[in-house]
Amino acid sequence: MNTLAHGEASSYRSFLESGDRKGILAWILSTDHKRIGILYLACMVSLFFVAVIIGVLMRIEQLSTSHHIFPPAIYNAFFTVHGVIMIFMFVLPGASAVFGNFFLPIMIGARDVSFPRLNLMSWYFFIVGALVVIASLFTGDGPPDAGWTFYVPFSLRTGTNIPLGVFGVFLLGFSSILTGINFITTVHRMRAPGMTWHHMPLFVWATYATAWVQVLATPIIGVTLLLVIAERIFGIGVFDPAKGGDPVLYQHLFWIYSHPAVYIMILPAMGAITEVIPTFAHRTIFGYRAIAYSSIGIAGLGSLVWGHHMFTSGMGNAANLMFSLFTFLVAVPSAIKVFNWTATLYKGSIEVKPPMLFALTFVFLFSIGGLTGLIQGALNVNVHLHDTYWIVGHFHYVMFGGTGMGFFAALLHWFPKMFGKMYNERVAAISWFPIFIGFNMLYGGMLVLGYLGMPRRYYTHLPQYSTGHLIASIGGFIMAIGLVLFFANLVVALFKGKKAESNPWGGVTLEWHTPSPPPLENFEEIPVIKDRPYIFNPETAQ
Amino acid sequence: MSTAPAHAHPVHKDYQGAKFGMWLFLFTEILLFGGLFLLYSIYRSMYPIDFHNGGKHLNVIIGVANTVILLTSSLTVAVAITAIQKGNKKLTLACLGVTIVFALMFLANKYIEWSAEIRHGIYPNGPELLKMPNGEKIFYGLYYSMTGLHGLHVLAGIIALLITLDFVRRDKITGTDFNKLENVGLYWHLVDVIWIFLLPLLYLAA
Amino acid sequence: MEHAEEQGHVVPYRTLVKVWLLLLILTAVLVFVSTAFHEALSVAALLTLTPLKAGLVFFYFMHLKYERPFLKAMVFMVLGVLILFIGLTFLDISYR
Amino acid sequence: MPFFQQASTAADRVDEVFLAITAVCVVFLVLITSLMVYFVIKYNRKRHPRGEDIEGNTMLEVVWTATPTVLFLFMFYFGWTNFDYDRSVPRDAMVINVTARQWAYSFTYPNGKQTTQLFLALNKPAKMNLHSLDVIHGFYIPAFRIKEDVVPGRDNYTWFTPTKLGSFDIMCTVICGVDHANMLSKAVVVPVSDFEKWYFGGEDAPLPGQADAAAVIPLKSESPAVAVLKAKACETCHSIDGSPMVGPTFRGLYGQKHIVKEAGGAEREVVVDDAYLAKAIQDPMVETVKGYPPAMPRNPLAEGDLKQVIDLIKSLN
Repeated sequence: MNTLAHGEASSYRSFLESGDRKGILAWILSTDHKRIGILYLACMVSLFFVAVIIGVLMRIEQLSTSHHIFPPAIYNAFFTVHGVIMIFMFVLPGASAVFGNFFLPIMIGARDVSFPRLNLMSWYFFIVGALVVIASLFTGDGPPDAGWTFYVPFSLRTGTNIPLGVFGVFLLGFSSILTGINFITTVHRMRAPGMTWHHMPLFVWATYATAWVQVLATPIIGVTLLLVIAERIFGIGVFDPAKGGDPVLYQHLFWIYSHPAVYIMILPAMGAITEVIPTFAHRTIFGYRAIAYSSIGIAGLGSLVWGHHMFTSGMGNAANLMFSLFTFLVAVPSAIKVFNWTATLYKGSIEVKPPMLFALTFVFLFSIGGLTGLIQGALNVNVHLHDTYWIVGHFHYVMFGGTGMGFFAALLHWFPKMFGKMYNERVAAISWFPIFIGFNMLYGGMLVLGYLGMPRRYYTHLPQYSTGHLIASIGGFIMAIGLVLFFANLVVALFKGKKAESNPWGGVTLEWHTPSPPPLENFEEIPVIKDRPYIFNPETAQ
Repeated sequence: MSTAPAHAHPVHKDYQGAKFGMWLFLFTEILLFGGLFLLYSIYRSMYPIDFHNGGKHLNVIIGVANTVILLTSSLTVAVAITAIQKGNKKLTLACLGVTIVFALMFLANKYIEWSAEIRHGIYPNGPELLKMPNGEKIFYGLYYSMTGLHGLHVLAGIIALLITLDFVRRDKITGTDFNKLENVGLYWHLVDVIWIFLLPLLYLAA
Repeated sequence: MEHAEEQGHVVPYRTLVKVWLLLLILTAVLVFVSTAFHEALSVAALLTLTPLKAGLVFFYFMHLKYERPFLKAMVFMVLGVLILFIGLTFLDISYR
Repeated sequence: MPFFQQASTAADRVDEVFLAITAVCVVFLVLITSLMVYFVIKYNRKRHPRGEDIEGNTMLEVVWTATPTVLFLFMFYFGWTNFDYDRSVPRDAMVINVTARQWAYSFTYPNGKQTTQLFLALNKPAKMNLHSLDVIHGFYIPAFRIKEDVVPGRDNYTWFTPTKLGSFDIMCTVICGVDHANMLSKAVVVPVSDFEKWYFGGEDAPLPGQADAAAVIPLKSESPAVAVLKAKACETCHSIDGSPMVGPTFRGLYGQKHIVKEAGGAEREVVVDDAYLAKAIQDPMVETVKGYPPAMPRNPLAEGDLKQVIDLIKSLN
C-alpha cells in the first residue's frame, strides 16, 4: 500500500528547499503550484485580518446609538471594503486557490497544473487587483461606499472612488477565470494512469465543478463592471434611469455571477471537508457518487437561482416563482451532502482532532446557514427578511460558518503536509471555543435582529435593537480573540513547530504518499492508480 | 488506495490540453459578450421602435464591408493553419500578413464610422444623442460598448497575430508544432463570430 | 492517458474556400432580406442565418467538426447556459 | 411589546410560514447534530478501534433525496401562495403615492394632501405607489412585514391592511448614501373616524394620532422657507439650529470661509455669499466642500424658493 511513502528513508529535497532562485524571487517568480498556493495563502490570511479588523470596528460603532466613533461616510466605506475583501479576496478564491493549487495536482498524481505560467499570472492578477482595491480607498474623492454589490444608480451618483474599486474587482475576476481554466484542463489532461473520474478524490470533484462555474459565470460580472466604469467615465446610459436604463437589469447581471459565486465559495470547502471526515473517521466516504454528482448538481442548479436576491425589486411574477422554486431545489444536493457526511461517521473509528473538530463545526454551522436559506427562500417571508440583518446573519453562517470553517479545517488538515511542521493541537482545540461561541452570539444575534426588522448597512440603529447589537458585538470580540489565537498557533508552528511526519493523520489519498513537505516534482515516479480512493479498511469494504 | 510506480513519462507538450484551455478561454469570451447580448435583447424588447430608428442612422455599407473583411480574414487564418500543416511556410506567412492587413482595414473603417458619428454629436452625453428618446440613447450606449469592446479584441488579435507571424518566421512554429498558431486562429475566428452577431443586431436592426 | 494524439485534422483549402463563399452568400441574403422585406421576415432571417454563419465558422474554420464529442458538447452547453441566462431574465421583463 | 409586533394582515401570514418552516428546520438540525454527536461518542477510536468501509446504501440515498425534495416543495408552495396575497391589491385600497429621495419619504394622498408621515385608517387596505427621485431605496415597515424597493424609472407598489392602532417604524433598506440609516419615518394607524376627520377636514385639519406622533410638526405653522427645506428634504442633512449633521449647518453659515474642491481636484477658498449659495444649492457637485462627504443630490429649487432659502440662511447669523 505505502509503496510511495519514502519520506523516511530516501534523502530528498522538499519544494521549499528546491529551485534556482533565492529569497523573495524564489516565490514571486515560481511557477510551482505548491509555492503559488502558499503565496495565495499568505496574501489571503493578511487580507482576512484586515477585513476582520474592519468588522470589529463596525461592531464597536454599533455598541452605542448616541456616541459615534466613525462618521456615516466612513462606516459606509467600512462595510463596502469589508465585503469586497472578504468576498472577492478571501472566501471566493480561498479554498480553491490555496488548497486547489497545492493539492489538486498532487491528488490526481500530476507534477503540476496544465499551465504553470498562467497559474503565476493568475496570482499576479489577484495581487494587483487587491492593491487596486486598496488604492481606491486612499485616492479620488473618498473610499467606495456603495456596498460590495455596487448597485446602480447609487454607485453611479455617489462622488466616491467607485471606478477604481470596481476595476480592482474586475482584475480579481480575471484571476479567478484563469485559475478555473487551469484546473479544468488539469483535471482533464493531467490525471495519472488509472486515475479515472471515479477514482478521483472528492476534493478534486468539488474543485472541478467550481472551476466550471468560475469560467462560465465570471465573465458576466466582468462585462457588468466594465459597463459601470464606462457609465461613470463616458455616461453610456445603459444602467442610468435618467437615460432610460433599467437599474434592475444591473441587479440581474450582477447576481447571474454573484449567486453562482456563492457556490464557487462553498464547493471547494465542502470538498475539503469530504477529505477531512473520512480521514478522521478512519473509514471510507459514504456515498462517493452522491457527493461527487451533487457537486455538479449544485454548480448547475446554483446558476439558475440568482433572482432570489431580487424578490422585492419589482421583478415579474413568473420570475419570482421560478427563482423561488429553483432556490428550494438547489437545497437538495446540499442536504444530500450533509446526510452523507453524517453517515460517514457511522461505524467509523473516530478521532476528534482539531481538523475534525472544525469539520464537524462546518457541518453544524453550514446546516444552520442552509436551513435559514430555506426560510428566506419562501417568497413572502423573503419580503420581510430581505436586506435586513437576517440576511447578514444567514450569509455569514454560510460563508464564514461554511467556507471559513472549511478553510480552517483544511488548513489544520494539510498544514503539516504543506510546511512539514506540526502545530500545537491543544492550542488549536482551545481556539475553537471562542470562535464557536463568539460566532453563534454574533451571527445568531444578527438573525434575531433581522427578524425584528433591523435593516443592514445602517451606521447606527434604533433603540429597540440595542440589546441585540450588544450581544452580537460581544460575540464578535470573543470570536476575534479566537481567530488571533488560531492563526498565532500556526505562525508559531511555522517557525518552532516539530517536524511533521509524512502522514500524521493516517490519510490514504495521494498527497499522504508524498513526504512532508512534498518534493518539487511531487512524485519520483508518476503513480499508477488501481483502485477507488478512501479505502481505509480493505477487509470490510464491500 | 493501491498504487504502483509506472514508467516515468518524458515531459512533453500537451497539445490537446493547450487547445482545450484555449476553448475554455473562448467560452469566457462568449459569455463576456453574452452579457452585452443579454442587455441588448432585453432593451430591444423594451424599446423596439427606438432601436429600429437607432439602427437607421448607422452606415450599413461600412457594417457589411467590415463583415466581408472579417470573414475573409478568417479564411486567411484558416488557410494559414492548413498551410503550416502541409509545411508551406511561405503561404502561412503570406496569409498571416494578409490577415493583419484586413484587421487594420477593419479598424480603419471603425475609425471612420465612429468619427462621423461623433462629428454629428451622437456619442454618450453628446448634444444630439441627449435630444433623442431614451431608447436611442440606450441603443447608442450599447452600440459604443459592443463595438468598442469588439474593437479592443481586434486590437489584441492584431498583436497576437504579429507575434505569431514572428514565431513562424523564426521557425518557432512549424508543421509539427503549430499549437500557438492554432490557438491564435481560434481566437481570431471567435472575434469574427461575434461580429457576425453584431452586424444584424446593430446595423440591420432598422 | 493517450499522449500520442494527432495534432489535428488537416482541412483542405478547397473546403475552406467553399465555406468562405457560403458565408459571403449568407451575408448577402441576410442584408437583402432585412432591407427589402417586412420586419418579421428579417427577424426570422436574423435568427436563422446568423447562427448558421456562426456554426459554419465554428465547425470548419475552428475545426470543431473534427474535435472530440466532449468539446462539441461543451460548446453547446455554453451556448445553452447563455440562452438560459437570457431566457430567465426575460421571464422577469415579460411578466412585470 | 415591540418584539414580534404583528400589525397587518400580511404579518400573520409571514409569521405563520416562518414558524412552520423554522419548525421543520429545527427538527432537521437537531436530528443531524444529535446523530453526529452520537456517532462521535459511540464510534470513538477508543471504543471502536477499527472502522468499517460501508460504501453507501442506495435505499438511504433515495429516501434522503426524496424526503427533503417533497418537504422543500411544500415550503415553496406556502411561500408562493402567501406571496401572491402580498401582490394582489384589493380594489377598495386607498392609493397613496410614496416619494423617496435622499434621505426622506413623503406621502401624497388622493386628495392632494402631502405629509412626511404615513397616516392610515385602521383595517382599511392601502396601496403604496413607490417612486424614487434619485437612487434605489427600500420601503420597509417591519411591523407590517412588507417591503418593496423604490426603483427610479419604475412603478413598484406594495399594499397592506393595518390591524393595530399605534405608530410603526418606516425604514429604508437599500444603501442610498451617507444618511441611509436616518431615512426613517412613521406609519401612524388611527381609528377610521379620526382618519376621516383629518382627511376630509380641509387644509388646516390637525394631524391625527398626535399622541402617538408627538414629533409631528404641522407644516402650515412654519415659515415658507422652512417648508421648502422640509419639502426638498434639505433638513435631513442640514440643521438650522447648529447641530452637526451630514452637511454643514445653516446657523452662522453666511459669510463663513470654506475650502471647496473643484471637479478637477483643485482646492480654493470661497466666502459664503448669495452667489455662492445659489450655485451650491442648484448644482451641488460642481464644487464640494472640504470636510464633508460629496453626497448632496441635485435637487434644484424654483427661483422664488431659492431666494427665500437664501434669506433664511442669512437670517440665521
